[in-house]
Amino acid sequence: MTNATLNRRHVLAGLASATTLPGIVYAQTGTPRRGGTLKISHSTRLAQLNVLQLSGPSEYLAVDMIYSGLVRLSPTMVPTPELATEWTPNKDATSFVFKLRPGVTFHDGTAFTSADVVATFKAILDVATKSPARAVLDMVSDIVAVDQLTVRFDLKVPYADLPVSVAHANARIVSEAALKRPLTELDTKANGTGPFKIESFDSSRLLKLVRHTGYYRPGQPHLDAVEMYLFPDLAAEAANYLSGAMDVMLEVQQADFKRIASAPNSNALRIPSGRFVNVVMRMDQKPFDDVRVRTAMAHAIDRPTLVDLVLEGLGRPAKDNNISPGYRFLADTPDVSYDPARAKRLLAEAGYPQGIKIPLICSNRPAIRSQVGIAIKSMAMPAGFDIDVQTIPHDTYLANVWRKGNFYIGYWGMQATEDAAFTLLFTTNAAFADTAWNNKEFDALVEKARSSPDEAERRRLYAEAQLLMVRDRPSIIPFFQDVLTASRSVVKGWSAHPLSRTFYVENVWLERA
Amino acid sequence: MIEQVDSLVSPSSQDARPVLHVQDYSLTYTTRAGPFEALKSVDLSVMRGRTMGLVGESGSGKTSLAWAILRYLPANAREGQGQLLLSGDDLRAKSPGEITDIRGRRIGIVFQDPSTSLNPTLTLGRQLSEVLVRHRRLSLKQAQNEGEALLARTGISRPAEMMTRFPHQASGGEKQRVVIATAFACNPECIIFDEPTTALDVITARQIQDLFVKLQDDTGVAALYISHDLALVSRIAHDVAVIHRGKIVEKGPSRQIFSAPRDDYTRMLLGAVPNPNIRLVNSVLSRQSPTILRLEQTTIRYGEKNLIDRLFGREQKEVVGAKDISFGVRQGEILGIVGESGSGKSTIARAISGLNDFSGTVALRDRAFHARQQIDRPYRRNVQIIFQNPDGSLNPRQRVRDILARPLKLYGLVPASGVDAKVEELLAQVLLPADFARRYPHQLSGGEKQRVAIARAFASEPQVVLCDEITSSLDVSVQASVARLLVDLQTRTGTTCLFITHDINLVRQLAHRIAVMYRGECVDLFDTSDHAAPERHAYTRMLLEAVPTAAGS
Amino acid sequence: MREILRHPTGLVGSFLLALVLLAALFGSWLAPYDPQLFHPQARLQGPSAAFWLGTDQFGRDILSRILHGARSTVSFGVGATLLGVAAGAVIGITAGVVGKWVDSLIMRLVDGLLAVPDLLFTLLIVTVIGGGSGHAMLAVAVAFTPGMARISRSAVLSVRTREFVQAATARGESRLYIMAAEVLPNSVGPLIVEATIRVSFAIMLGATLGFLGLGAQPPSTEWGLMISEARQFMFRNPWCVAAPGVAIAMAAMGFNLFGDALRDLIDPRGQR
Amino acid sequence: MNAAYLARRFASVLVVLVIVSITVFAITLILPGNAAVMILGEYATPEQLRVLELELGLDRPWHVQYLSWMGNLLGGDWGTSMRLSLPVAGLITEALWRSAALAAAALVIVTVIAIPLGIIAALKRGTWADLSISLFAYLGTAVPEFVTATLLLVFFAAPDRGWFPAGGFVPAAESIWLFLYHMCLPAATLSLILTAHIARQVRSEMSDVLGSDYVRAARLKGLPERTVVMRHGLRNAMAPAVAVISLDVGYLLGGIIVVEEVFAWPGLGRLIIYALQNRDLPVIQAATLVLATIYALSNLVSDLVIAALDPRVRYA
Repeated sequence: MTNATLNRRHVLAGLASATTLPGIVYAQTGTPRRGGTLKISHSTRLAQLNVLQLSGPSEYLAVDMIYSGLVRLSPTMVPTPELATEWTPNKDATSFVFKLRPGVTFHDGTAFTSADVVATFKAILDVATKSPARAVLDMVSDIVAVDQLTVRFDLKVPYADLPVSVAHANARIVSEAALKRPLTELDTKANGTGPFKIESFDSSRLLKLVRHTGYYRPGQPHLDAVEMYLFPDLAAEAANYLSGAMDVMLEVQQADFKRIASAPNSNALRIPSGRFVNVVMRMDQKPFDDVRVRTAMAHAIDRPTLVDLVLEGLGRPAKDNNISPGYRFLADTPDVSYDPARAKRLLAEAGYPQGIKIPLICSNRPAIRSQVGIAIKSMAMPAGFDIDVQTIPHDTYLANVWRKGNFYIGYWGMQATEDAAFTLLFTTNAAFADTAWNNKEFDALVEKARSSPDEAERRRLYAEAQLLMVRDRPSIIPFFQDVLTASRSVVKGWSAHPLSRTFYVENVWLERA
Repeated sequence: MIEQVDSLVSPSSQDARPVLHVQDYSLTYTTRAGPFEALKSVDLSVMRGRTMGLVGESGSGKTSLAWAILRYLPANAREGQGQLLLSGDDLRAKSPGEITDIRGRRIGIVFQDPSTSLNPTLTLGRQLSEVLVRHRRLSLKQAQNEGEALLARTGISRPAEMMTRFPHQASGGEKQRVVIATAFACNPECIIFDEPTTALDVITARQIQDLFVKLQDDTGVAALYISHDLALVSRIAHDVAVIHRGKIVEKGPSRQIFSAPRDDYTRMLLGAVPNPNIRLVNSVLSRQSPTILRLEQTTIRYGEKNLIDRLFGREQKEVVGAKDISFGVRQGEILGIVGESGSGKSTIARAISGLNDFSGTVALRDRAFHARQQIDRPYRRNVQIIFQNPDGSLNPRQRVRDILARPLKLYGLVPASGVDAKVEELLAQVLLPADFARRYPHQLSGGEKQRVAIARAFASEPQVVLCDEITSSLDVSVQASVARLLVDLQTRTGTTCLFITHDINLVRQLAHRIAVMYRGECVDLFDTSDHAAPERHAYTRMLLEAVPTAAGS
Repeated sequence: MREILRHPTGLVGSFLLALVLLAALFGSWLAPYDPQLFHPQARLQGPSAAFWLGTDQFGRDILSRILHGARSTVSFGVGATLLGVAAGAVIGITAGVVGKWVDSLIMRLVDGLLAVPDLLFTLLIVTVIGGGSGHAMLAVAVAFTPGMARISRSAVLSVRTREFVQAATARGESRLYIMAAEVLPNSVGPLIVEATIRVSFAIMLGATLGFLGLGAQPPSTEWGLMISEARQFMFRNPWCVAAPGVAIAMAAMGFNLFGDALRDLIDPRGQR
Repeated sequence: MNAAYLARRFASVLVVLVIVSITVFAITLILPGNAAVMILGEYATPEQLRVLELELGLDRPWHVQYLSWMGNLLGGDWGTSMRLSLPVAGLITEALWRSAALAAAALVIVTVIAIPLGIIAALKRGTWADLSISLFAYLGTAVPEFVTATLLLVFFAAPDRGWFPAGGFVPAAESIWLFLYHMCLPAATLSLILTAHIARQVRSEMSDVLGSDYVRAARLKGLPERTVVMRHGLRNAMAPAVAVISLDVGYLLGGIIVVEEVFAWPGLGRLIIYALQNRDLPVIQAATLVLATIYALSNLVSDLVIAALDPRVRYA
C-alpha cells in the first residue's frame, strides 16, 4: 500500500515517487493550528445528505465530516475504532459484540447510546430504506442492545469481515429520534456525531459546515468551518483551484494532474486504488464462450500504454484480477503481455482465422469508458479484432446493455474486502454478475474464505480464487486507476482514501489560520 | 360638347431674375449595367410668383432634378457641368452645413405620399413646429401658435387639435395639408411639389390643388410642380416643361404647349391623355340588348372572427365592402364603375368573379348564384377578370406560353396539338410578337405584361370580362394604348365589359354607362352622355368637377 | 449564382461554404492520416510539419479529424434542417392552404411550441429519445419544425394573396393545381433562405449537444464533440480546442452569410 | 392600447401556456421507463425498480394525470424533486432569481452595446466601422456559447491571469461586489451572441428607417443630422429592435443552460440540466413550464413596449 504525495520536485524526478503511508496521523511539519475555513471544490452535485441512502462521490465526503460510524476504515483498509471502542467475535464468527464509546454527543447535544446504533442498523436492513449498506450486511439476523453502551450483532452465517461491513460508508450512526421522523428529513438535515455540523445547505452550489464543539476527539477538528463548492464544469473547477479561490480540489482529472501538481503552492496527491475499468465479455454467448478468444483479447491490449494514454500514467497496469494491491489478500497472478501475434494465433485456434468484427458498447458516463474503448479498438486491430466503438447514453446503457450485452465496458470502484469485490461481480449469485461465469469452484472458495476466521487460511483460499479467475478471464481488467486529489500548500493533513469513502477532515488544519 | 378650359392660373407680375435657375445641368448614375444619363443638359427657370410644371413619365428624370436641386443625391450620382442657382446663389458650391440651412428655409418640398413622408411616431404638430424651431428660431410655444396659424391657412378647421394628432389619426388630405403647411412654414423662395396629389383620392386631390393655387398666389412663391398628369398641370401651371429621357423636349407657357405642341413626344403625350370628348367606343348600345349579368341586392362583408375572439365571445367589427348592389349589364356593353379607393368598386368585381363571399344574387344570363360556393367552372370560364397590377397577376415562374395555355387546357378549348398555334393567335390579338411566348413575365414591360393578362382573359372566349383598374399602374402613353386595345377586342368579340377605374375621364371615353360607387353603395348609374344631366347624384357631380380635362383640346 | 458572388457577404459566404463543403465531400481523401490512428509518441502537440494542426490526447492528427468531421458535422446541420424544413413546410402549408379552424389550431400549437427555447426543446427531446448523433439530429429537426411551419405558412399566405393566385381561383382552377403550380414555386424562395441560415443554427445546436454529452459520441469526429473532448486538454494544447472551434465558426458563418446574400437577392428591399 | 388589447394578448399567452404544459407533460410521460433506472442508479435491484415505477404512478389515464398535475401546479404544489428531495417550487424560485439576475445583466449589456453598435453601423453604412461591426456580428453568431465560455475561461480566468473568477456564485446578500464580480464572465458569454444578433437587427432596422420617406422628409426640412437620427430615426427603429430583443430572450434562456453549467452559476439552466440528466420529472416539467412562461411574458412585455413606442399600435 503506497501513497504518493506529488509536488513539483517529484514531477521533475518522475512520477514514480512512492513513500510509505504514514497511517492516519500524517507526518506533519509543525503543530496543528486551530481555526480557519477550508474551501473544497467538487464537480458532482450533493443531491442529498441522507447518509443511509446517498451514493455520490462528493456526498461521501460530506457525510464523513457530519457523521461517524462504529468503525472506520483506515487508508490501509484496516477497521479502526470510532464510535465503537472495541469489538469481539464469538468463536465461529456468527456473533459480534461492540463496546460503544462513552460521552459522545450528537450535534444537538443529546447523548449517543446503543439505542441509536440499533435503530440505525435496523433502518439499514429495512428494504424500504434503499440503503446500499444493506448489501454488505444482509447476513445480520439481529442487532441487540445489550446495555446502554454495548450492542451485539447476530449473524445468519459465519462472517469474519463483519467489522469491515459495519464500517460501510452508508452505515453511519443516525440518532434514534431522527429515524422516528420521516426519512426524507435526512435528505437536507443532519444530526450526527461527526466533527462538523451543517450550517447551511444549498444543493445547487454550497454546503457550509462548522465545527461540532462536542466532537469526541479532544482538540479536533482543527478547522472552524468547511465549505464545499460545486463546480460542474471541470475546466472551471481547475481554474478556480489554481487561482487560489479554493483550498482543496476533491477530484483531479488525469488531464489536469500534471498542471495542478506543478502549480506553485499546490500539492497534488495520487493514491493508488482498486478502481478499475473492465471489458465485459459474456461467457454464455459467442464469440466469448471460448476462453481462447478471451485470452486473445487479453493479449491484444497494451496495458502500460493504455495507462499512459487514458490515465496519463496515473494508474497501474492490472492482470485481469479485480483484487488490487490495496486489498489484504492479493495473490501473485501471471503477467499479461501485449502480444498481438499470440492473440491472432489464439483466435485462429478458436476458429476465427479472419479475426472478429464486433461492436463494443460504452456508456457515455464517465468519459473514461469510451476512452478505454477507443484505445482498445486501436490496440486490438493488429490482433484481428475489428472493434466498432459505440458510445451510448448512460440510461440506455443501464436499461439495455448492462448485464445483457456480450461486449461492453464496465467501471467499478474499489471494495472494502475481497469478499465484497467477488460477490459484487464474479460469484454466481453476485449482486451485479454480468459475465455468466457461474463457476461453482470459485463460489465455494469465496464462501469458505468468508466464514474462516483464520487469516492464513483465508489468504490461501483467496489466492486460489484469484488464480481461477485469471485462468478463465471472465472479464479483462487492464488497469487500476489512482485516486487523484489536490490541496494548496497552506492546507495540512488533507488526504484521500483508496475507497474514496473516508477523508479524515478532522485532521486537516490551515497554516494561514 | 366642348368644355371650356378651366384654368385657375392668374397672371402675375414677373421679376427679372429667376428664383430657381437650372442651366445646362447634366446628371449621370453609375450602375452595374454602366452609366445611366438621368438628366441631359437641362435648362429651366422659375420666376417669383410663377408655377413651372415639369411633366414626364416615370423614369424621365423629373424627380432626379428635384433631388439635384435639393442637393440630395445618392452616392452613385455624378454631376456634369451645369449650374443650379437659387436666387443667384450657386447651390452646388454650398457646404453641407449651408445646404442644411437652405433646406426647409429657402426651398421647401412636398412629397407624393403624405402617409409615408410623415413620421408615424411623432405628432403632426411636432413635425410642423420643428421646422419653425429650427429655421425661424421660435420657442416651442411660439412654434405651436405659429403652427396652428399655418394649419388654419391650409384650411384645417380645428388646427389646435390637429397639432396633437398622430399621422394615422388624420386623413390623407389632412396629412398633405400638414406637409404643405410645413413647406410654406418659413416663407421659402421656392417650393418643389413632387406629384403632391397622385396618392390622394380625386376629390381630395382637387381640394389640395385648389389649396396649392391659392397659397402660391398668396405668397408668390416660385413653384416647381412635378407631375405625370398633363391635364392637371395644364390647369395649375403658368409654364410647362416636358421632360423625356432626361431631356427637356419642349417648354413654354401652358396654353401654348397644350394648344400648339411642337415636339412629337409632347404631341404623343397629349394624345394619350384621356379626353372624355374623344370617344373610343363608337357603337351605341341598343336598349333592347339583353341583360347578361345581373346583381340583385348583392352584399359583401369582410372580417372573420379568429379563434381566441370567438372563445372570449368578443364582438368584432364587420366591415361591409359593398351593400345591396343591384344592377344589370347588357350584352356587349362596357359598364364603367367609378369611385374612390375603398368605395367598394373592386369588391364588386371580386364578388362577381367568385373571389369574395357574398350574399344576394349574382346571375349570368339565366343562371343565378346565391353564394360563392355555388359558383362553378362553366360560370368562371365565362366571367374572366383582369387585375390592376400585371406584375402581380402573372405567375413569375411561368412562361408566357404556359400562362396563356392554361385556360385553354383548363376549359379544354383546343386539343393539345393546337395549343401553340392558339397561343400565337392570342398574342397576335394583343399585338405581341409570337416569340414572346418563350419569355418570362419579368422580361416584359408593364404594358406588355398587361397585354398578356388581357390575352389570358380573352383566351376562354368569355361572355363577361371584368377589368379592375387595368390601366392605372401604367404610364400615360401605355395606358392609352392598352385602353384602345381593350376596346378593340371588346368590339370585335362583342364581349361584355365591366371597366372599373378611378379615372373618370377615361371611363367617359369608353363606357356606355357609368355606375358610381360611394362608401360601398352604388349611388348613381347613368348613360355616359347623360353625365351632365340635372338628376345626377351630388357625389357624381363632385367627382366630375374634381377632375380636370386636358387644356387646349 | 453570379449575382451572389457580386454581393460582398455572398462572396465571403460562398468561399467559406465552398471550403466546408469541399472538406465534407472530399475530406476523407484529403486527410493525411486515418482520423482514428494513434500516435502515442506525439500526443497533444502543436502544429508541425507532420501534423499541420497538431495532435489530440491520443496523438490523433487534428487536421485529419477535422477533415473527416466535416461530413458528419455538415450532414448533421443539413440533415436536421432538411427534416425540420420538410416537416415544418408540410404543417405550415397545410395550415396555410386549409385555413379556418385547422389553421388556428395548428398555429396555436406552433405558438405553444415556439415558447420553449430551441435548446431546451432539443434537450427535452433528446432526453426522451436518447442521445447520439442520429437522435440529436432528429431532436433539432423537431425543434425547428414549429418555426419552419410558421415561416412556410406565412410564405404561402403572402403568395396566396398575390393576384396571379386569385386569377387562378377566379379561373376555377382546382386547389391542388393552385398549390402545386402557383403557390409553391413562389414560396420556396423564402424557405430556402431560412433553411440555409438555419443550417448554421443546427450545426451550433449539434455542437452544443455534443458538449453536453447528448449529441455525437466518441469516437465520432463531429466538431462539437472534438471540442468537448479536448476541453480537458486545452491548457496543454490549445489547438485541439481552437481548430475545431474555428471550423464550426467557419461553417456557421458560411451558411449564415450565404443565406443572407440569398435573402437580399430574393428580396431586394433591404438594399438601396 | 386599451383593455381589450391587453385582454387579448393575455388570453393568447394563456393558450400558449396550456399548449406548452400539454407538450411538456406528454414528453415527460414517455420518460419514466428509463427514469427509474436513472434515479436508482447502477446499484438498484429489480425489486427497487418496480417499486419506484409504481411510485411514479402511471396507472391512471393520461388526462387524469395531466389535470391533477395542472391542478397541483396552479394550487402552488409543484411536487418534490425525486433526486434532490426538495420541494420543486422552492428549488425553482431560488434558481430562477439567480438566472434572472444573470439574464438581466446580459440584457443590459446587450442593450447598452448592441443598439449603439447597430446604429453606428447603419449610419456609417459601407465604411470600415460598418464592416467591422458586421464582421463581429457574423462571427459572434457563429460561435456556440460553450466555445465562447471556454475561450473566456482561458483568457480571463486562467490561473496566471486570474482577472475574473472562473465561475462560482456569491449571493448578493453576502456581498454585492462579489456577486457582480462572479457575474462578469457568464454575463459576457451570454451577451456575445445576443449582442451580435441584435446589433445586426438594429442595423438593418435602422437602415430601413434611415432610408424611409419620412427621414428623407426630415432631412429635406433642413433638420440637422443629429436631430434626424435621434428624433426621427431612433424611435422608429426601436420598436422592431425591442421585438427582436424579446425574441432573443428565447436564445438567452437556451444559452443560460450552457453558460450556467460552465460557470457554476446555480440557476435554472443548471437545475434543468441536472434534472434532465437524472430524469427528475417534477423538476423538468415545472422548470420547462416556467421558462416558457417567462418567454411568453417577455413577448407580451415587448408588445406592450412596442405599443408604447408606436402610436399606431397604441391607439389601435
